[in-house]
Amino acid sequence: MLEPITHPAGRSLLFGRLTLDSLPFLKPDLEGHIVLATLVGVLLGGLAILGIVTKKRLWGYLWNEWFTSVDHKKLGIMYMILGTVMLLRGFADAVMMRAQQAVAFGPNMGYLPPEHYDQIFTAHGSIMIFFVAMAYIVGLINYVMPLQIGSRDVAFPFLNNLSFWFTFWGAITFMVSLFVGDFSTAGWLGYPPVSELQQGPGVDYYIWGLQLSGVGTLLSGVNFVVTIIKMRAPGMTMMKMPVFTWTSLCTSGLIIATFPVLTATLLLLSLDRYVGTHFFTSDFGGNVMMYINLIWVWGHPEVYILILPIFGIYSEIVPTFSGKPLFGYSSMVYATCAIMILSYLVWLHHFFTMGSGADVNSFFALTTMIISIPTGVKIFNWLFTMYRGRVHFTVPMLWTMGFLFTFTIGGMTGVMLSVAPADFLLHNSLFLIAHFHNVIIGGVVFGVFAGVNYWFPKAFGFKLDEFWGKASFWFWQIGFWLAFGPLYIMGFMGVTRRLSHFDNPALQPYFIVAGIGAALIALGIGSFVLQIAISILRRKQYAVGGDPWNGRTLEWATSSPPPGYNFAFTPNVHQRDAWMDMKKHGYQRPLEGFNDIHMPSNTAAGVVIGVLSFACCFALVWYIWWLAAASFVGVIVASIVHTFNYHRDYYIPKDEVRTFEHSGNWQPESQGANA
Amino acid sequence: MSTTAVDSAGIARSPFLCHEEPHAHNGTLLGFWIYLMSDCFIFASLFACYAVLGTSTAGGPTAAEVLDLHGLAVNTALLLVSSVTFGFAMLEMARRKKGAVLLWLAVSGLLAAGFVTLELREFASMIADGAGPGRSAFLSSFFTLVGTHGLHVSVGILWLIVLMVQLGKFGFNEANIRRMQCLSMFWHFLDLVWVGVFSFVYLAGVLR
Amino acid sequence: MSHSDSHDHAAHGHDEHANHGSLRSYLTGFVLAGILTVIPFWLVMGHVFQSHWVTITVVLLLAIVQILVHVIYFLHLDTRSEGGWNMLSFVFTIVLVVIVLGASIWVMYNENTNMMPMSPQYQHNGE
Amino acid sequence: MTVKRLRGLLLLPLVLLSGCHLALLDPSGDIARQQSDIMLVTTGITLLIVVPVLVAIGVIAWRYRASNKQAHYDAHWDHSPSLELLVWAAPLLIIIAVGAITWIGTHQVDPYRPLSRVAPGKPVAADVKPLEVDVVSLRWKWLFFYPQYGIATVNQLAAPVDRPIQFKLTSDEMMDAFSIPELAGMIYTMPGMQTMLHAVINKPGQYQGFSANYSGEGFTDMRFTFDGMSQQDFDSWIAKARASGGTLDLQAYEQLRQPERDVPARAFGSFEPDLFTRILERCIDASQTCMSQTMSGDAMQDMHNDNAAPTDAAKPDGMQAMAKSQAALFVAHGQPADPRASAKH
Ligand code: HEA
Ligand code: HEA
Ligand code: CUA
Ligand SMILES: [Cu+2]
Repeated sequence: MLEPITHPAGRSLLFGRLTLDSLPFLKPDLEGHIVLATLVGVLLGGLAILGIVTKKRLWGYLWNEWFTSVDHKKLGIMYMILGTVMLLRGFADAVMMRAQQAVAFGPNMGYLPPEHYDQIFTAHGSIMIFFVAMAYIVGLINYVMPLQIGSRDVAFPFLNNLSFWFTFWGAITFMVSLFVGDFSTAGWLGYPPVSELQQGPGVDYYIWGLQLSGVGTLLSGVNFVVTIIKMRAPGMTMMKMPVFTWTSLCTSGLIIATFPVLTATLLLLSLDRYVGTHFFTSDFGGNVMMYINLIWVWGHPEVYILILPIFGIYSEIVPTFSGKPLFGYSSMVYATCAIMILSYLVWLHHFFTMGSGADVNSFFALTTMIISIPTGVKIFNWLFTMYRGRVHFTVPMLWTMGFLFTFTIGGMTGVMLSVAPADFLLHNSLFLIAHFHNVIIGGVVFGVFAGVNYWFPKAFGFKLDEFWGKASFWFWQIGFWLAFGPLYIMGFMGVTRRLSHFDNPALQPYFIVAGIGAALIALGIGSFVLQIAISILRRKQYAVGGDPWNGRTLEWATSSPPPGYNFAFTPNVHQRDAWMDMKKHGYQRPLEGFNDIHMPSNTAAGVVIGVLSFACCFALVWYIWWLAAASFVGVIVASIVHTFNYHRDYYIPKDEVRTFEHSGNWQPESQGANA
Repeated sequence: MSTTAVDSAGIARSPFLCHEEPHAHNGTLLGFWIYLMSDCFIFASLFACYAVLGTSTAGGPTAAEVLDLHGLAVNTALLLVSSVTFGFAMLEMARRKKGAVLLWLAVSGLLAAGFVTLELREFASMIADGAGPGRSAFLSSFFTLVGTHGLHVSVGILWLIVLMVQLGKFGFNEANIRRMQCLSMFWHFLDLVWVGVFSFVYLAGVLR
Repeated sequence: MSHSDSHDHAAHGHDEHANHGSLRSYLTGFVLAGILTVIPFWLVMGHVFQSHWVTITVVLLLAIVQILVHVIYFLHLDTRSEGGWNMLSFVFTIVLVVIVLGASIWVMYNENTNMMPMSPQYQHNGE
Repeated sequence: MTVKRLRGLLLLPLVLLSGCHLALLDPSGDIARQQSDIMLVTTGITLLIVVPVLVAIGVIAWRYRASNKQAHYDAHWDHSPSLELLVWAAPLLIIIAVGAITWIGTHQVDPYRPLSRVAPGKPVAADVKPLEVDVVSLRWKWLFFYPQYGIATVNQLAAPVDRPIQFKLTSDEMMDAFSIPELAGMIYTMPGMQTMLHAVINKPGQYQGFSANYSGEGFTDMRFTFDGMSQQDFDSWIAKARASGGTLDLQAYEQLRQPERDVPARAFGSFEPDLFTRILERCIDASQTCMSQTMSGDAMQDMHNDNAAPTDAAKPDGMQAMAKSQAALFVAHGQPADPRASAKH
């Protein structure tokens, strides 16, 4: 039975339900020691970083140039860094699961008791989706999209900074659960009754972490839509927009239409947990199925939120390296819009087996498979872009090829799952796990790598190392199939997901292969880190100018890295692939005649509101009511104070613009062609 | 075949660049509108919950037993009138009449405050009668939906007060005008949601 | 962002593209909304129709009409404001909200009749 | 038959490799077999387009590599109406085919639908009554009632070969999924709700059953065995269960519902008759009102309101009316059938 958990017994006024027992690293068992070691590591690492920052007097720099920055490029990079740090956490979780499943057979219970295994897959799933994949996507859109439309920044630069801090503190909320209290065991979607019944702070960490980052994501979505609608360079009509910008628009539209549903659903769950309402309880008229319905209204579009901008990345890379315009631009745009609308019509395919009737099931099965039509159109269009082209297999293109191959198979297994009668057999099996890692790794992760390799030179002025890039690709590609191929097979044996122990020893070889696969992926990640490190060391040697790949869209029209104002003169667009058009017509960059440039100023409001919101959420997790109330009031006061600031912009004097335009990293505008 | 021309000052002019900074279009109003659209989805989720759970009374009171249509009529009137008085404030703003704007804003705020007060009294009396949000799924969804709307109205009132101060201090500068336009949208939007609430939750609710 | 130092936006009202309405439009809206509010209250409180379902249907239809009245006369939505994007986003929202509401109700109704103990099917099978 | 050949092709290498049975590709119950057939046929159809795509990826990449100066290079070719028609039409055709099969198949193997056959070409004989099993998922074990035989078992299930089985399922507290891959596709179990599954086992043998939906820390061990047996074996299995004595009454159930992991199989020779209903309606505790009573209580209140508003004719006592008319249907057909299914007959 669900107990009303708001009664104050045994709680202190000052610390709520937070006691010394809540600190797992004080426990004298194995788990305690592991957490303690991690904590010490994190603390030492953190102190080391703080020390270096202090010693090198970087605080002022970090504060002025990064934390309070409203520059979309810096925020984009901060998102990418956040994603990478969280990726390490997510990957650590994945490795622990793989290791457990490789050994836990028969009498060997493995090293993780179920309570811990359950926390780990929950954390892995939610961190990977919210703080790795979403962070990368918002980061890439932030960095690239305003450049592609020839704009100086996004429509609401301050809001952009605030969004980042919400996401950041959401991630911190998840991380804190490692050391203070425990985490949810209810899976990445937090299904009741598990999420209703689990006592302690775990589910509350999950709820409030997601609420924080969800608000951040929603605000980013609004920001991107308005940016794309309002801030395009003159002449860039909708049908002349780069495809990545189109997909960013559609993804943002989906964010606006779905994240509020997530917010509402989690709100209802927290009301059940905090004030004893009966939305999803088993008694008093509550209905679990309603939660599952609502969470998938958000959850399914969410996976297309992830994949759409990635499709955009491939749509930039393929034409660039095939030396041809994108084939079937308008088909591509219509397909993107079709996927956006359709993705809102299919959510029930995640619970075919919950007992709905055959009419409902077959309706949603059909809407689901219809999505493969526009997706297929995209695949074909990329192929026809390469057709009659001159394809250069650079690292970004290599990732793209890996994607085409892997994603097509993952998509096919998705279609298998969408056949409702087949899903009655396959649902919740390892086949499902293999399907979605197949589309997420083969689609989203490969795409992020492709995008990072493609735009890194733009952001930092030097290319990434080819050799280690290729090594990373092959480790990932082979590692992926080793890690998830066996899961497809075990799916056919009827092996279920989320198991921490197996009776049947015949399964062990499969899990060992899967573990080896994960190890290869680890090498892939290692190669990527090495790739970055080596490239930084050789940055002089790898230095490039504004247009290293003979690009087609406007982001390549400016310096690498671009100046804070992006473009000295706003571009005037005549054609699709505007930059290619300019190059063809012998465009010369002007070196005189600059104007003052109007820019938004930095502000600390985002940092302050972010910190206060985090304090509020932490207090809510631990029932520290006074702190929750105080920080909530703080958030409101800070927001109001911020609105009294009417001076949020400044002008970059034309002399400064002139100086940069004469000194920036431009050189190979002409050499770029033979990259 | 360079298309770059050189003008009288000897500066290269390219057809690919805007040598005058193009007119900047402020996106705040559109952005706020889109935010309102996203808010629709929060309400849609809550309406869906009420639609599904509204008859799950678990042996507790039904909508017909606890909902007070007379109070509802008063509440609805308050909100509708405040929508129009806010409109008057907007019209006065177009004529730059600060005093009149502040007066109409105050009237709208008071009407909304009356709405919230009545709603809170209705809630209090329901809870006192044992029909609180924890009694049944129906009541949970009722309180959450109506309460979320009420919370929005309360936020609107707070915003209105802040904006009155800002208008009083800084007058009709560009930012304040825009804020008035946003608040106006917010205000009318809440009225619009209320149409859904009183029709679906109350009027249809007591008949289900 | 006030860049009033460059040119005075307030003076020519930058957002003129948006329709601000007039006294007339507000009053028309008010009267229409009033009427559309009074009718459903009267229908329900005066027990005008025999069948509850007829009443509910009429009430909900009137609500939809009234929402449109608000959108047109109070929110001044038309196809021209913001280059049509307001309208487009509104239509997009309506379509998706209808999907969420409609499909959720359909799905949940279907599942409830299939499995709730009070449903007729259960009454029939479940002893 | 193509399905058979496909299956053979798929199974051969994997079986050699594994020593594990790919239950989903070669199941032992008719329902699972139909589901598996649908899966294989639809997969075959999608492969018609997926394989060419995979081949094309390789061929195009190789042929148009930058170093191949022989290949035709056309830097401006970026659209072609006929090709664009093709790229929309080809997947559409495939989806039409897959969709049609899915639509029909979904209705055919709807778990609520009583069986009309026990194997291909073997319709259910008119005099055969399905075996009724009432299933409850507990933390973390399975409880099975055999109302026709008066016994109950924990974590063991048995059924005679080729006799239709009608499962009614609910859950005590968590949300689980009743799953025997060899027998039929899974179905969720939820507290306060009753789902249904119709299935039949065709081959004798012992199979694995488990929960396929995560329900907390004991979920991993939430397994049971399912035995398909001949009628004689089944009869003696029942007899043995009866003989093992013990009554599953409210007290015993209260004991049983306590969370436990890794629970051994056991049997009860008898059980309190309305226990399943009380579990389903969440009134194990005498202090709780059963859901259908609450509901009829609600209905009473509704009628009361109707008096206040005397104009109503079609008010939800419609619900009771419907129940009544179905009761009539029950009498007429003399067999307990899903009303929707009987409409389909
Ligand atoms: C990026 C993420 C992503 C993407 C893109 C997809 C894409 C698809 N997914 Fe996937 N899915 C997930 C992430 C994703 N999925 C996740 C995370 C889950 C599980 C969540 C959980 O339970 O924890 C899931 C679960 C999931 C289920 C639920 C299964 C279950 O729980 O039982 C289903 C069922 O229909 C499904 C179907 C599909 C389909 C049909 C597509 C389609 O969009 C695929 C379309 C692509 C192609 C088909 C390939 C290319 C096309 C061609 C080459 C053209 C020709 C092909 C044909 C005509 C067939 N997915
Ligand atoms: C984005 C989503 C994502 C990603 C990338 C991964 C990656 C991996 N996952 Fe994933 N996983 C999920 C989402 C994801 N997973 C979800 C939603 C669940 C379900 C949870 C639940 O049941 O509730 C799950 C569950 C899950 C299970 C649980 C199975 C079970 O139910 O028992 C396992 C088991 O081993 C597993 C393994 C792995 C492995 C080995 C990887 C590895 O392949 C690799 C790890 C990947 C990385 C470390 C890198 C990611 C890199 C990038 C995103 C971009 C590149 C970076 C830069 C360019 C800087 N995952
Ligand atoms: Cu500037 Cu209008
Ligand atoms: Cu989905």
